[in-house]
Amino acid sequence: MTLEVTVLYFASLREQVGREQDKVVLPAGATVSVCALLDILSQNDPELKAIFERMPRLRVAINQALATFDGVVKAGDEIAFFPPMTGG
Amino acid sequence: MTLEVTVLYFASLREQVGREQDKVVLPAGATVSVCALLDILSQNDPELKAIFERMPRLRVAINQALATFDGVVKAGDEIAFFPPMTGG
Amino acid sequence: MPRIVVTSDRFDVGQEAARLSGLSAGVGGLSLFIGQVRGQGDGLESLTLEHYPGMTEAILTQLGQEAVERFQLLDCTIIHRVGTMGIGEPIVFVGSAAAHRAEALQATAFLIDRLKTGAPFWKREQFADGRSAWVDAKAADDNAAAAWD
Amino acid sequence: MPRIVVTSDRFDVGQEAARLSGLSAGVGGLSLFIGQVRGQGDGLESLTLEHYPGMTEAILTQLGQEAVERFQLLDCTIIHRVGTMGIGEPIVFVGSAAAHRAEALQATAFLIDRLKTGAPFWKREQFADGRSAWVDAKAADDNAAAAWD
Repeated sequence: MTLEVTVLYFASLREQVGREQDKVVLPAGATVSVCALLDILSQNDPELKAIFERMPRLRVAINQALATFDGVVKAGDEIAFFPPMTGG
Repeated sequence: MTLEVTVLYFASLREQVGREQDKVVLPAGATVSVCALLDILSQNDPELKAIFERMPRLRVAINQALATFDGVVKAGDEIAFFPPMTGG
Repeated sequence: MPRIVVTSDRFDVGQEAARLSGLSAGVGGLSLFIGQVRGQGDGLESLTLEHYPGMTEAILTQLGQEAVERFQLLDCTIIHRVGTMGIGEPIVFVGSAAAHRAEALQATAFLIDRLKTGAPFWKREQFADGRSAWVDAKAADDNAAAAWD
Repeated sequence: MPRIVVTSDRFDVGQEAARLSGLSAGVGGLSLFIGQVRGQGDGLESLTLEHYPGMTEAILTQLGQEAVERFQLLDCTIIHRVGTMGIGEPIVFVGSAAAHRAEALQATAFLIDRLKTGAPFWKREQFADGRSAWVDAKAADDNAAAAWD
Protein backbone atom coordinates (compact mmCIF):
# COMPACT_ATOMS: atom_id res chain seq x y z
CA MET A 1 0.00 0.00 0.00
CA THR A 2 1.28 3.42 -0.96
CA LEU A 3 1.81 6.13 1.65
CA GLU A 4 1.07 8.84 -0.88
CA VAL A 5 -1.35 11.73 -0.38
CA THR A 6 -2.64 14.19 -2.94
CA VAL A 7 -2.23 17.89 -2.15
CA LEU A 8 -4.42 20.39 -4.01
CA TYR A 9 -4.03 24.17 -4.28
CA PHE A 10 -6.84 26.60 -5.11
CA ALA A 11 -7.32 30.22 -6.20
CA SER A 12 -4.50 32.69 -5.40
CA LEU A 13 -2.49 29.90 -3.75
CA ARG A 14 -2.70 27.76 -6.90
CA GLU A 15 -1.54 30.74 -8.97
CA GLN A 16 1.43 31.38 -6.70
CA VAL A 17 2.41 27.71 -6.55
CA GLY A 18 2.06 27.51 -10.30
CA ARG A 19 0.46 24.06 -10.33
CA GLU A 20 -2.83 22.49 -9.22
CA GLN A 21 -1.49 19.62 -7.15
CA ASP A 22 1.44 17.72 -5.64
CA LYS A 23 1.84 14.10 -4.65
CA VAL A 24 3.57 13.63 -1.30
CA VAL A 25 4.88 10.41 0.22
CA LEU A 26 4.32 10.27 3.98
CA PRO A 27 7.04 8.91 6.30
CA ALA A 28 6.22 5.28 7.12
CA GLY A 29 4.92 4.51 10.60
CA ALA A 30 4.44 8.13 11.72
CA THR A 31 1.19 9.93 12.49
CA VAL A 32 1.25 12.98 10.26
CA SER A 33 -0.67 16.16 11.08
CA VAL A 34 -1.49 18.86 8.52
CA CYS A 35 1.28 20.94 10.11
CA ALA A 36 3.76 18.10 9.58
CA LEU A 37 2.58 17.76 5.98
CA LEU A 38 3.26 21.49 5.46
CA ASP A 39 6.77 20.93 6.81
CA ILE A 40 7.34 18.05 4.38
CA LEU A 41 6.04 20.19 1.48
CA SER A 42 8.29 23.08 2.55
CA GLN A 43 11.35 20.83 2.76
CA ASN A 44 10.61 19.40 -0.69
CA ASP A 45 10.18 22.86 -2.23
CA PRO A 46 11.60 26.00 -0.53
CA GLU A 47 9.48 28.19 -2.79
CA LEU A 48 6.34 26.57 -1.33
CA LYS A 49 7.64 27.37 2.15
CA ALA A 50 7.90 31.08 1.22
CA ILE A 51 4.40 31.05 -0.29
CA PHE A 52 2.84 29.45 2.80
CA GLU A 53 4.59 32.00 5.01
CA ARG A 54 3.07 34.85 3.01
CA MET A 55 -0.44 33.44 3.54
CA PRO A 56 -1.34 33.80 7.22
CA ARG A 57 -5.03 32.91 6.67
CA LEU A 58 -4.33 29.62 4.91
CA ARG A 59 -7.25 27.14 5.12
CA VAL A 60 -7.13 23.37 4.81
CA ALA A 61 -9.56 20.59 3.90
CA ILE A 62 -8.98 16.87 4.42
CA ASN A 63 -10.97 14.71 2.00
CA GLN A 64 -13.18 17.66 1.03
CA ALA A 65 -14.14 18.58 4.61
CA LEU A 66 -12.79 21.69 6.35
CA ALA A 67 -10.10 20.70 8.86
CA THR A 68 -7.69 22.22 11.36
CA PHE A 69 -3.91 22.17 11.17
CA ASP A 70 -3.68 19.50 13.87
CA GLY A 71 -5.93 17.23 11.77
CA VAL A 72 -4.47 13.79 10.97
CA VAL A 73 -3.46 12.96 7.40
CA LYS A 74 -3.57 9.33 6.25
CA ALA A 75 -2.26 7.58 3.16
CA GLY A 76 -4.60 8.06 0.23
CA ASP A 77 -6.11 11.28 1.61
CA GLU A 78 -6.86 14.36 -0.50
CA ILE A 79 -5.53 17.47 1.28
CA ALA A 80 -6.47 20.88 -0.11
CA PHE A 81 -4.93 24.24 0.81
CA PHE A 82 -6.57 27.53 -0.11
CA PRO A 83 -7.13 31.15 0.95
CA PRO A 84 -10.30 32.27 2.78
CA MET A 85 -13.40 31.54 0.72
CA THR A 86 -15.23 34.36 -1.06
CA GLY A 87 -18.40 32.87 -2.52
CA GLY A 88 -21.92 34.21 -2.88
CA MET B 1 -71.81 73.43 1.49
CA THR B 2 -72.98 70.11 2.86
CA LEU B 3 -71.85 68.89 6.30
CA GLU B 4 -72.11 65.30 5.18
CA VAL B 5 -69.39 62.67 5.66
CA THR B 6 -69.21 59.19 4.15
CA VAL B 7 -68.74 56.28 6.57
CA LEU B 8 -67.42 52.97 5.17
CA TYR B 9 -67.43 49.54 6.81
CA PHE B 10 -65.10 46.67 5.88
CA ALA B 11 -64.75 42.92 6.41
CA SER B 12 -66.51 41.41 9.44
CA LEU B 13 -67.79 44.85 10.45
CA ARG B 14 -69.39 45.35 7.02
CA GLU B 15 -71.04 41.94 7.32
CA GLN B 16 -72.47 42.70 10.75
CA VAL B 17 -73.67 46.16 9.76
CA GLY B 18 -75.23 44.66 6.64
CA ARG B 19 -74.24 47.53 4.36
CA GLU B 20 -71.06 49.03 2.93
CA GLN B 21 -71.58 52.65 3.89
CA ASP B 22 -73.59 55.33 5.61
CA LYS B 23 -73.92 59.04 4.99
CA VAL B 24 -73.88 61.14 8.17
CA VAL B 25 -74.66 64.83 8.54
CA LEU B 26 -72.39 66.55 11.06
CA PRO B 27 -73.80 69.09 13.54
CA ALA B 28 -73.14 72.57 12.17
CA GLY B 29 -70.41 74.61 13.83
CA ALA B 30 -69.03 71.86 16.05
CA THR B 31 -65.60 70.19 15.85
CA VAL B 32 -66.36 66.50 15.53
CA SER B 33 -63.92 63.80 16.63
CA VAL B 34 -64.09 60.17 15.44
CA CYS B 35 -65.49 59.34 18.90
CA ALA B 36 -68.24 61.93 18.46
CA LEU B 37 -68.99 60.52 15.00
CA LEU B 38 -69.36 57.04 16.56
CA ASP B 39 -71.85 58.56 19.04
CA ILE B 40 -73.85 60.11 16.22
CA LEU B 41 -73.87 56.79 14.33
CA SER B 42 -74.95 54.94 17.48
CA GLN B 43 -77.78 57.40 18.15
CA ASN B 44 -78.99 57.08 14.55
CA ASP B 45 -78.93 53.26 14.70
CA PRO B 46 -78.98 51.37 18.05
CA GLU B 47 -77.94 48.18 16.22
CA LEU B 48 -74.70 49.89 15.12
CA LYS B 49 -74.07 50.85 18.75
CA ALA B 50 -74.26 47.18 19.77
CA ILE B 51 -71.98 46.13 16.93
CA PHE B 52 -69.34 48.74 17.82
CA GLU B 53 -69.46 47.64 21.45
CA ARG B 54 -68.77 44.04 20.46
CA MET B 55 -65.62 45.11 18.51
CA PRO B 56 -63.03 46.30 21.03
CA ARG B 57 -60.21 46.43 18.44
CA LEU B 58 -62.07 48.68 16.01
CA ARG B 59 -59.74 50.63 13.68
CA VAL B 60 -60.45 53.87 11.85
CA ALA B 61 -59.11 55.66 8.79
CA ILE B 62 -59.81 59.28 7.82
CA ASN B 63 -59.52 59.92 4.09
CA GLN B 64 -57.69 56.61 3.58
CA ALA B 65 -55.04 57.23 6.23
CA LEU B 66 -55.00 55.38 9.56
CA ALA B 67 -56.23 57.65 12.34
CA THR B 68 -56.94 57.69 16.05
CA PHE B 69 -60.32 58.10 17.72
CA ASP B 70 -59.55 61.68 18.71
CA GLY B 71 -58.88 62.52 15.05
CA VAL B 72 -60.95 65.40 13.65
CA VAL B 73 -63.65 64.71 11.08
CA LYS B 74 -64.55 67.43 8.58
CA ALA B 75 -67.39 67.83 6.07
CA GLY B 76 -66.69 65.81 2.93
CA ASP B 77 -64.34 63.36 4.67
CA GLU B 78 -64.35 59.61 4.04
CA ILE B 79 -64.25 57.78 7.37
CA ALA B 80 -63.71 54.01 7.36
CA PHE B 81 -64.19 51.59 10.26
CA PHE B 82 -62.78 48.07 10.20
CA PRO B 83 -61.37 45.23 12.32
CA PRO B 84 -57.58 44.68 12.66
CA MET B 85 -55.99 44.07 9.28
CA THR B 86 -54.91 40.56 8.27
CA GLY B 87 -53.03 40.84 4.99
CA GLY B 88 -50.01 39.05 3.59
CA MET C 1 -40.42 54.35 -7.48
CA PRO C 2 -41.76 51.31 -5.63
CA ARG C 3 -43.83 49.08 -7.90
CA ILE C 4 -47.19 48.61 -6.16
CA VAL C 5 -49.84 46.28 -7.58
CA VAL C 6 -53.17 45.21 -6.09
CA THR C 7 -54.80 42.67 -8.38
CA SER C 8 -56.88 39.52 -8.58
CA ASP C 9 -54.40 38.08 -11.11
CA ARG C 10 -51.42 35.83 -10.44
CA PHE C 11 -47.96 37.39 -10.68
CA ASP C 12 -44.87 36.18 -12.53
CA VAL C 13 -42.00 35.74 -10.06
CA GLY C 14 -39.39 35.52 -12.83
CA GLN C 15 -40.53 38.79 -14.41
CA GLU C 16 -40.64 40.57 -11.08
CA ALA C 17 -37.13 39.36 -10.22
CA ALA C 18 -35.90 40.50 -13.65
CA ARG C 19 -37.26 44.02 -13.12
CA LEU C 20 -35.46 44.38 -9.78
CA SER C 21 -32.29 42.76 -11.11
CA GLY C 22 -32.12 45.15 -14.05
CA LEU C 23 -32.74 48.42 -12.17
CA SER C 24 -29.11 49.49 -12.36
CA ALA C 25 -25.56 48.15 -12.46
CA GLY C 26 -25.44 48.88 -8.71
CA VAL C 27 -27.77 46.00 -7.76
CA GLY C 28 -25.82 43.33 -5.86
CA GLY C 29 -28.63 41.48 -4.11
CA LEU C 30 -32.35 40.78 -4.49
CA SER C 31 -34.47 39.47 -1.67
CA LEU C 32 -37.89 38.13 -2.66
CA PHE C 33 -40.70 36.84 -0.46
CA ILE C 34 -43.80 35.05 -1.66
CA GLY C 35 -46.68 34.24 0.65
CA GLN C 36 -49.14 31.56 -0.45
CA VAL C 37 -52.31 29.89 0.84
CA ARG C 38 -51.19 27.17 3.25
CA GLY C 39 -53.18 23.95 3.64
CA GLN C 40 -53.52 23.39 7.35
CA GLY C 41 -54.99 19.90 7.37
CA ASP C 42 -58.22 21.27 8.84
CA GLY C 43 -60.35 21.25 5.70
CA LEU C 44 -59.38 24.75 4.58
CA GLU C 45 -60.07 25.07 0.86
CA SER C 46 -59.59 28.72 0.02
CA LEU C 47 -59.03 32.24 1.29
CA THR C 48 -60.83 35.36 0.18
CA LEU C 49 -58.97 38.66 0.50
CA GLU C 50 -61.00 41.85 0.85
CA HIS C 51 -59.36 45.26 0.77
CA TYR C 52 -60.01 49.02 0.88
CA PRO C 53 -59.42 50.22 -2.67
CA GLY C 54 -57.44 53.43 -2.77
CA MET C 55 -56.22 53.25 0.80
CA THR C 56 -54.45 49.94 0.07
CA GLU C 57 -52.40 51.43 -2.75
CA ALA C 58 -51.63 54.56 -0.70
CA ILE C 59 -50.43 52.54 2.32
CA LEU C 60 -48.34 50.15 0.22
CA THR C 61 -46.72 53.06 -1.62
CA GLN C 62 -45.81 54.73 1.69
CA LEU C 63 -44.48 51.42 3.00
CA GLY C 64 -42.36 50.89 -0.10
CA GLN C 65 -40.96 54.42 0.08
CA GLU C 66 -40.15 53.95 3.76
CA ALA C 67 -38.25 50.72 2.96
CA VAL C 68 -36.30 52.37 0.12
CA GLU C 69 -35.13 55.17 2.43
CA ARG C 70 -34.53 53.09 5.52
CA PHE C 71 -32.59 50.29 3.82
CA GLN C 72 -31.04 52.33 0.96
CA LEU C 73 -32.76 50.19 -1.63
CA LEU C 74 -32.44 50.77 -5.34
CA ASP C 75 -36.16 49.93 -5.43
CA CYS C 76 -38.78 47.50 -4.17
CA THR C 77 -41.97 45.80 -5.34
CA ILE C 78 -45.14 44.89 -3.46
CA ILE C 79 -47.85 42.87 -5.21
CA HIS C 80 -50.89 41.78 -3.22
CA ARG C 81 -53.71 39.73 -4.62
CA VAL C 82 -57.38 40.14 -3.68
CA GLY C 83 -60.33 37.85 -4.25
CA THR C 84 -60.50 34.08 -3.71
CA MET C 85 -57.39 31.86 -3.82
CA GLY C 86 -57.08 28.09 -3.38
CA ILE C 87 -54.42 26.24 -1.40
CA GLY C 88 -50.96 26.68 -2.88
CA GLU C 89 -51.89 29.87 -4.73
CA PRO C 90 -49.69 32.93 -4.24
CA ILE C 91 -51.14 35.80 -2.18
CA VAL C 92 -48.34 38.33 -1.88
CA PHE C 93 -44.98 39.15 -3.47
CA VAL C 94 -42.41 41.42 -1.87
CA GLY C 95 -39.05 42.13 -3.51
CA SER C 96 -36.15 44.41 -2.57
CA ALA C 97 -33.05 45.31 -4.58
CA ALA C 98 -29.97 46.69 -2.84
CA ALA C 99 -26.23 47.01 -3.34
CA HIS C 100 -25.61 44.48 -0.56
CA ARG C 101 -27.44 41.44 0.74
CA ALA C 102 -28.08 42.57 4.32
CA GLU C 103 -30.14 45.59 3.25
CA ALA C 104 -32.16 43.59 0.72
CA LEU C 105 -32.92 40.81 3.22
CA GLN C 106 -33.88 43.22 5.99
CA ALA C 107 -36.07 45.35 3.74
CA THR C 108 -38.08 42.36 2.56
CA ALA C 109 -38.63 41.17 6.13
CA PHE C 110 -39.66 44.72 7.10
CA LEU C 111 -42.10 45.01 4.22
CA ILE C 112 -43.89 41.72 4.82
CA ASP C 113 -44.02 42.24 8.60
CA ARG C 114 -45.44 45.75 8.27
CA LEU C 115 -47.82 44.88 5.44
CA LYS C 116 -49.53 42.10 7.44
CA THR C 117 -51.00 44.40 10.06
CA GLY C 118 -50.62 47.82 8.45
CA ALA C 119 -52.32 47.57 5.06
CA PRO C 120 -56.12 47.32 4.76
CA PHE C 121 -56.53 43.67 3.78
CA TRP C 122 -58.80 41.17 5.51
CA LYS C 123 -58.79 37.41 5.06
CA ARG C 124 -61.75 35.10 5.15
CA GLU C 125 -61.31 31.31 5.21
CA GLN C 126 -63.62 28.86 3.42
CA PHE C 127 -63.67 25.22 4.53
CA ALA C 128 -64.67 21.99 2.76
CA ASP C 129 -67.70 21.56 5.06
CA GLY C 130 -69.12 24.93 4.00
CA ARG C 131 -67.97 26.82 7.08
CA SER C 132 -66.45 30.25 6.52
CA ALA C 133 -64.85 32.63 9.00
CA TRP C 134 -62.83 35.84 9.09
CA VAL C 135 -59.22 35.27 10.13
CA ASP C 136 -58.41 36.74 13.55
CA ALA C 137 -55.51 39.15 13.83
CA LYS C 138 -52.52 37.49 15.51
CA ALA C 139 -50.64 39.15 18.37
CA ALA C 140 -47.43 37.64 16.93
CA ASP C 141 -47.99 39.65 13.75
CA ASP C 142 -48.46 42.87 15.73
CA ASN C 143 -45.24 42.12 17.60
CA ALA C 144 -43.32 41.40 14.39
CA ALA C 145 -44.49 44.71 12.91
CA ALA C 146 -43.71 46.63 16.12
CA ALA C 147 -40.18 45.16 16.22
CA TRP C 148 -39.33 47.50 13.29
CA ASP C 149 -40.46 50.65 15.17
CA MET D 1 -33.76 16.91 0.04
CA PRO D 2 -32.08 20.26 -0.58
CA ARG D 3 -31.63 21.01 -4.26
CA ILE D 4 -27.93 21.81 -4.77
CA VAL D 5 -26.61 22.94 -8.14
CA VAL D 6 -23.13 24.15 -9.10
CA THR D 7 -23.12 25.22 -12.71
CA SER D 8 -21.80 27.68 -15.25
CA ASP D 9 -25.33 28.16 -16.61
CA ARG D 10 -27.84 30.80 -15.66
CA PHE D 11 -30.78 29.72 -13.50
CA ASP D 12 -34.50 30.36 -13.92
CA VAL D 13 -35.86 32.18 -10.86
CA GLY D 14 -39.49 31.47 -11.79
CA GLN D 15 -38.88 27.73 -12.11
CA GLU D 16 -36.96 27.59 -8.85
CA ALA D 17 -39.73 29.46 -7.05
CA ALA D 18 -42.32 27.09 -8.56
CA ARG D 19 -40.47 24.02 -7.27
CA LEU D 20 -40.37 25.39 -3.71
CA SER D 21 -43.96 26.62 -3.90
CA GLY D 22 -45.23 23.22 -5.01
CA LEU D 23 -43.39 21.06 -2.45
CA SER D 24 -46.51 20.46 -0.37
CA ALA D 25 -49.79 22.03 0.68
CA GLY D 26 -47.99 23.03 3.89
CA VAL D 27 -45.87 25.74 2.24
CA GLY D 28 -46.97 29.18 3.46
CA GLY D 29 -43.91 31.27 2.62
CA LEU D 30 -40.96 31.28 0.24
CA SER D 31 -37.91 33.43 0.77
CA LEU D 32 -35.58 33.79 -2.21
CA PHE D 33 -32.24 35.56 -2.45
CA ILE D 34 -30.33 36.27 -5.65
CA GLY D 35 -26.81 37.65 -5.64
CA GLN D 36 -25.53 39.26 -8.82
CA VAL D 37 -22.36 40.92 -10.11
CA ARG D 38 -22.50 44.53 -8.95
CA GLY D 39 -20.96 47.33 -11.00
CA GLN D 40 -18.94 49.41 -8.59
CA GLY D 41 -18.07 52.33 -10.81
CA ASP D 42 -14.40 51.37 -10.64
CA GLY D 43 -14.05 49.76 -14.07
CA LEU D 44 -15.04 46.27 -12.93
CA GLU D 45 -16.18 44.27 -15.96
CA SER D 46 -16.59 40.71 -14.77
CA LEU D 47 -16.04 38.21 -11.98
CA THR D 48 -14.63 34.72 -12.33
CA LEU D 49 -15.70 32.15 -9.76
CA GLU D 50 -13.41 29.21 -9.07
CA HIS D 51 -14.47 26.34 -6.83
CA TYR D 52 -13.38 22.98 -5.43
CA PRO D 53 -15.47 20.41 -7.32
CA GLY D 54 -16.83 17.73 -5.04
CA MET D 55 -16.22 19.61 -1.82
CA THR D 56 -18.48 22.46 -2.98
CA GLU D 57 -21.45 20.15 -3.47
CA ALA D 58 -20.75 18.36 -0.17
CA ILE D 59 -20.57 21.60 1.82
CA LEU D 60 -23.69 23.08 0.18
CA THR D 61 -25.64 19.87 0.85
CA GLN D 62 -24.63 19.93 4.53
CA LEU D 63 -25.54 23.62 4.73
CA GLY D 64 -28.94 22.99 3.16
CA GLN D 65 -29.65 20.10 5.51
CA GLU D 66 -28.64 22.22 8.50
CA ALA D 67 -31.04 24.96 7.39
CA VAL D 68 -33.91 22.50 6.89
CA GLU D 69 -33.49 21.15 10.44
CA ARG D 70 -32.75 24.42 12.16
CA PHE D 71 -35.60 26.42 10.59
CA GLN D 72 -38.05 23.54 10.04
CA LEU D 73 -38.09 24.10 6.32
CA LEU D 74 -40.07 21.99 3.90
CA ASP D 75 -36.99 22.26 1.68
CA CYS D 76 -34.40 24.65 0.30
CA THR D 77 -32.40 25.28 -2.87
CA ILE D 78 -28.85 26.53 -3.37
CA ILE D 79 -27.59 27.25 -6.88
CA HIS D 80 -24.13 28.71 -7.32
CA ARG D 81 -22.59 29.61 -10.64
CA VAL D 82 -18.92 29.21 -11.50
CA GLY D 83 -16.89 30.64 -14.36
CA THR D 84 -16.95 34.20 -15.68
CA MET D 85 -19.95 36.52 -15.24
CA GLY D 86 -20.46 40.10 -16.38
CA ILE D 87 -22.05 42.95 -14.42
CA GLY D 88 -25.72 42.31 -13.69
CA GLU D 89 -25.41 38.55 -14.15
CA PRO D 90 -26.72 36.30 -11.38
CA ILE D 91 -24.12 34.48 -9.25
CA VAL D 92 -26.11 32.69 -6.59
CA PHE D 93 -29.70 31.67 -5.81
CA VAL D 94 -30.89 30.65 -2.36
CA GLY D 95 -34.49 29.69 -1.67
CA SER D 96 -36.29 28.42 1.43
CA ALA D 97 -39.84 27.11 1.80
CA ALA D 98 -41.51 27.02 5.22
CA ALA D 99 -44.95 26.96 6.77
CA HIS D 100 -44.47 30.50 8.08
CA ARG D 101 -42.61 33.56 6.85
CA ALA D 102 -40.19 34.05 9.76
CA GLU D 103 -38.55 30.63 9.28
CA ALA D 104 -38.26 31.07 5.51
CA LEU D 105 -36.74 34.56 5.83
CA GLN D 106 -34.27 33.50 8.51
CA ALA D 107 -33.20 30.35 6.68
CA THR D 108 -32.39 32.26 3.51
CA ALA D 109 -30.33 34.83 5.43
CA PHE D 110 -28.55 31.97 7.24
CA LEU D 111 -27.79 30.15 3.98
CA ILE D 112 -26.32 33.13 2.14
CA ASP D 113 -24.33 34.32 5.18
CA ARG D 114 -22.84 30.88 5.77
CA LEU D 115 -22.23 30.12 2.10
CA LYS D 116 -20.13 33.26 1.57
CA THR D 117 -17.31 32.18 3.86
CA GLY D 118 -18.00 28.46 4.31
CA ALA D 119 -18.20 27.00 0.81
CA PRO D 120 -15.08 26.65 -1.36
CA PHE D 121 -15.63 29.42 -3.90
CA TRP D 122 -13.12 32.12 -4.77
CA LYS D 123 -13.80 35.28 -6.75
CA ARG D 124 -11.46 37.02 -9.12
CA GLU D 125 -12.26 40.47 -10.52
CA GLN D 126 -11.43 41.60 -14.05
CA PHE D 127 -11.28 45.32 -14.84
CA ALA D 128 -11.64 47.29 -18.06
CA ASP D 129 -7.98 48.33 -17.96
CA GLY D 130 -6.85 44.70 -17.98
CA ARG D 131 -6.14 44.49 -14.26
CA SER D 132 -7.31 41.37 -12.47
CA ALA D 133 -7.21 40.53 -8.77
CA TRP D 134 -8.53 37.95 -6.32
CA VAL D 135 -11.23 39.34 -4.03
CA ASP D 136 -10.11 39.62 -0.40
CA ALA D 137 -12.20 37.94 2.25
CA LYS D 138 -14.18 40.51 4.24
CA ALA D 139 -14.23 40.53 8.05
CA ALA D 140 -17.89 41.62 7.83
CA ASP D 141 -18.72 38.37 6.03
CA ASP D 142 -16.97 36.31 8.72
CA ASN D 143 -18.94 38.19 11.36
CA ALA D 144 -22.24 37.66 9.52
CA ALA D 145 -21.55 33.92 9.30
CA ALA D 146 -20.46 33.71 12.95
CA ALA D 147 -23.64 35.48 14.09
CA TRP D 148 -25.52 32.24 13.29
CA ASP D 149 -23.25 30.11 15.57
